[in-house]
Amino acid sequence: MTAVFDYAAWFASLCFVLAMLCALARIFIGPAAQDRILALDSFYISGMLTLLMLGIRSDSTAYFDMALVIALFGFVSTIALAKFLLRGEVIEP
Amino acid sequence: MTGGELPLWVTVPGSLLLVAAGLLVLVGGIGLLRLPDFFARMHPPTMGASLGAGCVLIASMLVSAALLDRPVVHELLITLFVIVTTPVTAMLLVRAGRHRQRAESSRRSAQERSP
Amino acid sequence: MSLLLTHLPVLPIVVPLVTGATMLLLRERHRRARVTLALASAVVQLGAAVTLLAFTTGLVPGAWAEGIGVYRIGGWPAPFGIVLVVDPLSALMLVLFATVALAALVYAVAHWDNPGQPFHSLLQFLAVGVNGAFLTGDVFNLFVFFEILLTASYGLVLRGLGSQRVKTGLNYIAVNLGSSALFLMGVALIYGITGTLNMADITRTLPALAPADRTVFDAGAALLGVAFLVKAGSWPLNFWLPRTYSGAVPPVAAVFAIMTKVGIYAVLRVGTLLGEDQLAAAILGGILFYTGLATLIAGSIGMLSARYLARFVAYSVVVSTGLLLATLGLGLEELTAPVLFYLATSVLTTAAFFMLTGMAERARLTHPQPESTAPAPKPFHVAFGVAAPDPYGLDEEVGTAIPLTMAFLGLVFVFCVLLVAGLPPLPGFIAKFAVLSTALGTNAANQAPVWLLTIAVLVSGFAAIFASSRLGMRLFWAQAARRVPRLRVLEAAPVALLVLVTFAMAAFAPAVMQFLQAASASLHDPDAYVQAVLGGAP
Amino acid sequence: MKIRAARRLSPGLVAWLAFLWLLLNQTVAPGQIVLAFVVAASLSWLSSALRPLPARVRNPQVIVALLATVFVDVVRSNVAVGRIVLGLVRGREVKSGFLDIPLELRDPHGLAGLAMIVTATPGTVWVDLARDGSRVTLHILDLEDEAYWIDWIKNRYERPLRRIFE
Amino acid sequence: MLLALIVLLPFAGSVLAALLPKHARNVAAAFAGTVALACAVLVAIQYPQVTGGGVVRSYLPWLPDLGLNLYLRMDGFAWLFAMLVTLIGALVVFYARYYMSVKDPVARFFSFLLAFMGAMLGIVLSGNLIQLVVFWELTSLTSFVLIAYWYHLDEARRGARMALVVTIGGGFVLLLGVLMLGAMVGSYDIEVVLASADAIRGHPWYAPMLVLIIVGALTKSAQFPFHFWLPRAMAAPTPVSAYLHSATMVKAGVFLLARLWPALAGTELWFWLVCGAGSLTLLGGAFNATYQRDIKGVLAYSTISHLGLITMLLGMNSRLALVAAIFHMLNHATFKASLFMAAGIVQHETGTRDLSRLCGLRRAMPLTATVATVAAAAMAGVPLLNGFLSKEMFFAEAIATGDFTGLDFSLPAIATLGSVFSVAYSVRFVHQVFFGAPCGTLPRPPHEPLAGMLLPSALLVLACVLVGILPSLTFGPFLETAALSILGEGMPAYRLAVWHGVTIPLLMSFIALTGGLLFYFWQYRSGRAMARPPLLWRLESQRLFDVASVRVTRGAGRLVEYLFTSRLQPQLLMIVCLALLAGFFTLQRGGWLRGFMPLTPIDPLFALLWVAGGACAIGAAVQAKYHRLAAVIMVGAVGLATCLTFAWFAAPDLALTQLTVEVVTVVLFLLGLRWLPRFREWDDPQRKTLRARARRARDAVLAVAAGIGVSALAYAALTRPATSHLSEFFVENALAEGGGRNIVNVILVDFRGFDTFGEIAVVGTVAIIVFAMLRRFRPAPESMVRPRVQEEEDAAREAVIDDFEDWLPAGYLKIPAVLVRLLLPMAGLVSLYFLFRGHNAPGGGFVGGLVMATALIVQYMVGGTIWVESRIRLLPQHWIGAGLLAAAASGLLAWLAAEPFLASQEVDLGGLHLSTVLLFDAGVYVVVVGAVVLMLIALAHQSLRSPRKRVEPVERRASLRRAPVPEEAG
Amino acid sequence: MEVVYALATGVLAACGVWLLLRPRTFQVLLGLSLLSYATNIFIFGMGRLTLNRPPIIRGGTPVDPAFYADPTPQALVLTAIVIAFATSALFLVVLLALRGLTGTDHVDGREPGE
Ligand code: NA
Ligand code: NA
Repeated sequence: MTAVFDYAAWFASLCFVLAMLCALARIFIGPAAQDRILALDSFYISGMLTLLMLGIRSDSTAYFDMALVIALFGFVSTIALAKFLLRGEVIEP
Repeated sequence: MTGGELPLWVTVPGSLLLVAAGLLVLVGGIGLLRLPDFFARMHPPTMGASLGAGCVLIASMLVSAALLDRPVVHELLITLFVIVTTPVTAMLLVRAGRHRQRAESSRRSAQERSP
Repeated sequence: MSLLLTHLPVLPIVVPLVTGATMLLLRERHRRARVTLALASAVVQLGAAVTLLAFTTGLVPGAWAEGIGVYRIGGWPAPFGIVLVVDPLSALMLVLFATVALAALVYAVAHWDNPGQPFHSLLQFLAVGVNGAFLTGDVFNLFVFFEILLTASYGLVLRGLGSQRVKTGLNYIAVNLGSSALFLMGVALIYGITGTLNMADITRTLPALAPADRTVFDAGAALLGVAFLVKAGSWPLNFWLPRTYSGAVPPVAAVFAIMTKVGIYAVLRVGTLLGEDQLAAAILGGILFYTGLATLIAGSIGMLSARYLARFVAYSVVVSTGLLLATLGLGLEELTAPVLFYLATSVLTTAAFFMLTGMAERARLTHPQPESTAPAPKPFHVAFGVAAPDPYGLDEEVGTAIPLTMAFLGLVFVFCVLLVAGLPPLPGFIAKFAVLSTALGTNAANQAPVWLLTIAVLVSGFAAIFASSRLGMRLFWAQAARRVPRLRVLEAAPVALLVLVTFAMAAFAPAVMQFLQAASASLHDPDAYVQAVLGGAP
Repeated sequence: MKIRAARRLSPGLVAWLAFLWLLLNQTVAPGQIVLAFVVAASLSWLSSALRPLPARVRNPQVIVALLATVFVDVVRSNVAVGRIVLGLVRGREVKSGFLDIPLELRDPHGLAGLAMIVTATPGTVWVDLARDGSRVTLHILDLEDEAYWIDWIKNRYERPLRRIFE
Repeated sequence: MLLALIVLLPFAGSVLAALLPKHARNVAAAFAGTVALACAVLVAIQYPQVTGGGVVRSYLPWLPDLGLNLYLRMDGFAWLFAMLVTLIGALVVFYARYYMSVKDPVARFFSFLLAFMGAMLGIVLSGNLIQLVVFWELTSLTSFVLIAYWYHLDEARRGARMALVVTIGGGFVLLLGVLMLGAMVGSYDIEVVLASADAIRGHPWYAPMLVLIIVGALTKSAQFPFHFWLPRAMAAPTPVSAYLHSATMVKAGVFLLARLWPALAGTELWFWLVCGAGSLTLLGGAFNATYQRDIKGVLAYSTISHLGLITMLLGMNSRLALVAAIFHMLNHATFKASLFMAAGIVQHETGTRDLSRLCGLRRAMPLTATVATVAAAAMAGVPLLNGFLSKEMFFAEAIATGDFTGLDFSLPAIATLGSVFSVAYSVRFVHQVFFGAPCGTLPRPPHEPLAGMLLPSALLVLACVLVGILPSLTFGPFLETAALSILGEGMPAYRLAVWHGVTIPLLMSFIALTGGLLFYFWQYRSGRAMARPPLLWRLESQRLFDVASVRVTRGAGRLVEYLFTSRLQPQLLMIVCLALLAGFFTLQRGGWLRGFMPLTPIDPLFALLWVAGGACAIGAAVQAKYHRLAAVIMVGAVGLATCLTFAWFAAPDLALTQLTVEVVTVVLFLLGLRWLPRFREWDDPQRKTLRARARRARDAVLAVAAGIGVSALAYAALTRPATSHLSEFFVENALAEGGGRNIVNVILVDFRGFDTFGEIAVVGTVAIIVFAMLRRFRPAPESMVRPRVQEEEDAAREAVIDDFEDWLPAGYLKIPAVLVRLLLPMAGLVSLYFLFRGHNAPGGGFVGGLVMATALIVQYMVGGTIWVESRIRLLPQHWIGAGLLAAAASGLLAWLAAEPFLASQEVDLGGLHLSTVLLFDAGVYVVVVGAVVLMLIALAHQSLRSPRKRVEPVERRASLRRAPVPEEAG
Repeated sequence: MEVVYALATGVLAACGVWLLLRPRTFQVLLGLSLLSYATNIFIFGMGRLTLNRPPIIRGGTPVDPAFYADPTPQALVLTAIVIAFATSALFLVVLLALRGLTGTDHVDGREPGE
């Protein structure tokens, strides 16, 4: 039965990587900068999920720490980019 | 791959959850790619961030509960952090998108007025 | 006391680090405390270095077997932990650096340590890097110390902004970052093949490598070599050097006099430990020789082109690098001692010369003036708890003029030129003579490289005289130079001291040479090094 | 330009942080408990300068009900958006657009909660809050019926949030 | 020992003289004179020991391995020269006392003069060739400072530099020759060298060595083609010219040739080189001397010519000629020094040295005229004077040399012709200065000098006469001693006498005398000014030298633009190329690419991940110029791919670190982007040029090559079995000895904690540099304005004015601020969690510090700089210092337990495991927080420079006082 | 897997080198970033590729090294990451200063042709 679970996990990982590829394509296509930032954000979320999958598959807490960091700070680069786009500077006076 | 043998009450829902998560995230990715304009594209990735992530986290909790080797606190915190942070991202992004669209159109109209 | 003696090898690293860190906690207005700390640190470093040197010479009986001291950081046995290794060569380099650093520090206190700049702490961190690079017996740790010294040097180069300094600073940083990447790749390959990072351990592992593995290892060593050549300032990897050194303020440039020698040291250290293989030694030698020769020639042309003194001195650094590399490239063991003698005189001389430049050119105000920079807004100072910067870099002529200023400057200038050009009777001559005479006395004398080197060395000496006579006359004898700069004793003393040290080197040349012979013998006996570091370790 | 920031210790926050700390470290050793409270208290104390506005929850019991509502809505909207993305919505054109919704909720933490809910639900994005707080602009992927959306937000989310925070 | 005293005494005197008061003319002169005389006495008393081929030696081994020993050696020849140097030195000092003005800083002058004397004595007495070269260069240097004694005069400076360059250059050449000679013989000892004459002449290096040594000698003795510096050296004070540039220093070259004569001479090459150079110099010098306008110019060229004569003699490969050469060295020294002194008197008393202005001084200065006339006669070779004797010998040798070749005729012809000119310029000198009608307008009214000034010159003239009449009773024995010391057993028989009967040499002398007189008066009558030599006048050496000097400098400058280009790209290109070359040369052996390990199966997910990562990398490379934001996004994606790779291959610590660093890096880049110029593809005219395309193609090729190289090396390593006993040790001991389960962390804080120590030093250093730079940062003017987007956005709405006293931002950041501030304590908790448990699980001080720093930075992003900083004061630079000290303290604590630096010490407190390792990691944490916050915030602060529509805080407080928040003082 | 890994390293290195040779400071900055990724992955690869065996000890002593990924390169990469971050921050600030002082973002502080 564990094999079934492993296959499911592998399938999920595949989906996440494919989603990352979609995001990547959006990064390349654009057309606007905000599209790219959105795509990077989604890239980060997919990456976080991939890490979680690695954690489940390898039975190691280590990956959850990474996922935790992405959850906590994945948004920082996104809002920095968005703020740069919106206001021209990341930290305003 | 996993260290120990998993009981059925974990395998079945866990597998289903993972498959669901995978599909949700993938559909979200496709949506990001397919939808016609920026504001519409804002929506699908949320599928991954909300329910997709939730499914994975629940599956993860199930596994850890079964193996009793790992606290579930990570999953809780991850959920919390994702929920707290995504609105910030979305607000700034959509605002940036709106602003850029407005600036673009005003520039275009200015160009039309003075060719 | 015995506690300190046990931990002596680590002092040259820990003392400046603690000093530098403490300085960061001081407010800007505590200049006196900063200076006191810096001086104390420099004196302790010099003391430690000299004591270590005494240990390696066996003057202190029974201190270290074979004159090699090993300090195991963290108490972990080699090759697993990081070890500091003091052998005659590293002790010599430590003493050289400590001397130059102390001199530069005293000199800087007179004029150059503007409170708005982290000059003193950077100098301390530079000392951490340089001393660490001389002491460490671990290739990756060497990388770390290289990075420390480079980072501190970036800050010192950029001291005072000004578009010219920033331009050269950017060049300098970019080049060094590129070479650091090479360094890392080289270290990685060495680890990947030998599975160790300890230099002695690598040496021990080498003979057992399969030929194919050895090839990959050599590639790593070659990348490492290129990185070292960049640090050593070998042409064509040193385009940044003349502008960077001459653009830096004099005390900084004086300390930099030893920076290229760190690269040379690395070549020597790693080269002798790794290059026992004949073929590899031949390739290494060839590369070193020809790049060295090119460096020597390019540097000589540079000296001829120099339009002001600091630039001339900077090119003389290039020349000295060229001479060192080319001589080492000949691969003759007999040459090591003379080459080290040359290295020592060259470091001391260039340091003195750079400091002299600062004093001599003050009358002409030829060193680049800082450009006006917009002061930072007030919140900045509040946030970081610093004072608003006072107008920077103006050389206010304060202090009592020492009598006979021009005579002093002129005399020191002549000494420096003689040292740089290798003219008698100063040790510059002894050094060059020793190198050339030894080279011509060996069997290699019938081959072209020795002749090329000999001719290049003499021509470069001639170029030095040709150019420096022009510059010196313009500086000291031109009508414009009538204005006699006012010097402080604090500035003049270290310069005079450095020159006197070179005199002492000449006066005690036999003793110095004897020590250098011992250093050379130790250097060319990797087995002793390996034995000392690893002992009976697996 | 220095403001004496009012530093304070919020007991709730301290407890929550200490709890999290022990949970994260998987321990109840006495030393760790002391450490947990030291860490929690100092974090609360230090961060309070940057969090001048404390959150005050009046009706905690409503939170559970709200969470349940939101969970159901999230699942539903996930399906809905998935259908749109995959082109399974036949027979009508999916029209998206901005929508202004009048608000009575004023508490910043309540508004933040609303933002989290709206964002977590696919198909709606928080765009902007009017300066005076009187209305919020949302972007809605499937904007068939504006009144339906206004009603949905106000009834399902705003009301419970006002009960929690105001 | 006495020999050492002879050499050291002048040097010691030099130092003392320098310390005398600046203008103490009498004291300084008396002192210098005493030193010179003392030396002379010391030399003189050695005479008994050097007669009959005796040698006095003083030997002190110094660097025997290098063949460098202090070796002084006095034989007859050296004795003779030493006497010459010291006696003439004493006379010159005496003369200079009167010559130098009261205003001149004479202490320096006498100091230099004594130094020169010491150096010259050093050359003469050296028994070691290297030592000789040392003193040789010293004479060049002292000569330089003496020529430039009046350095305010342009011609003195220029002449001095030319002399320096030529003589020092010659010295270098000589050094090379001597080095070769030493290598050939195996010793620098002169006696060894002289004893190995045959070996030297048969050695394959003989020819190059000979050329080098001869060139060295010729430069010093101002021989063609290196003669040009001497006339320019006449800018020196006349005592210097008399001493250095006629009597002694210029003799050093011929001294050396004579010294090495037994070892080097006797070959065709020697003859052609030495005799050739000598004869050309003899002729050219004499010819030029005839046409000088300056008295000292005449004397300078005459010196050149006479030195040519000596060189010729040395080149003839004849023993008798050598004797003649030595004899002429002495004679020339006496009469030329005397003439220079006379010339100096003339200049001193009349204020000019211009021959065309001087005339008829015989009436005003009869004594001077007499002395000068006799000396000039000696120079011309008039019988009964010493010049005649040696010239006679020269003629005889010129005839005797050579077999029945063309030389048979040419050498005597050259000798005679040279003498004709020699007579001509001697006559001209005397006639134009002292004879004829007295002329009216001179700078000073001429009169006889003080007796003391004339005395040295008169003494020398007396010597000329005595030697001329009684040669064998005066110079005779000394000459014999000197010649014997060189020639030893092969000493030829000769007779010094005024009258040898009517011989061909006598006839030649007669021809020369009459020819010279006729030539001079023919020229004089023809009314020529005789101010510049016909044909050769354009060859003005100083001008040519100066032009050449400037050309060299400029040419070097142009070369340097290529050799040391200031452009960055070529430099980086060089590094890349050299790295590629280094790799290529070591790897070309082949057979290394594939190791023996079986490959692990490819995971398609990983491959896909890197399809994405690679695409992003390439995208970033392409977009980095015109679409910076896109490039930053792509680099961010690459960073994430890298992070996932670390995670994939079981490196959670790395992944964590990479992730946190990535976030901070993106923020950092964006903070920087604000200050960069907008750059559009279509604005760039250079983009489409052929050159630009070619450059891009070249770089692309290099980049691909580098990529292939890195790939290949990575592959080679990856396919080899891992054999690290280091790692085995770490794994086995991490828990048992290091007390941690996270092996990587144990390595970082314990096994290799020293690396980490260094690493935080780097981080801290960078931060303080960044901080220092940004304090003085000056943005470009066009970047100073607020970003355009802000203006547009604010214009679209009502102007946004945030009040930093508000609890929440009023605008669009209100809700984000609530959320982000909610995160702050939890982020802090997470950061401490990573710090505390890093020893047993992924994390550690670095990751923890970055998390904390990021949490703070986000507060800045939503709250704004002023808002945040009005509430907390971070003082990040203090954090860096404190962190470094904490790390150092954790290392130093080990000393208390008598263990090495950084050895970990532990203590357990109620389940709380405390270790110095934790203190160390805490140090890392604090440094990282401080450094990252410092750098990012310092950058953010730059925006405060922009002018801003912001109501002044004071006004606002008055109008909008809402909360009773008193302002903190200070 | 080794092939993919090696290629990834190579692509990053190539892009880094390409950008390093570009004329704009920001390009060079990104080049240095990419190059440091390449270097880090390269160093990491020297520990060989290991799946699912992070060097975090489970269970007690004694410990079998074969059961864990090589920790040494990981430690080295950590140090390298930190140093690369610090130096690129410095480079960024220097390039900003250059831009501020010279008005251009060309690496030589002047536009080509000036
Ligand atoms: Na949403
Ligand atoms: Na670390």
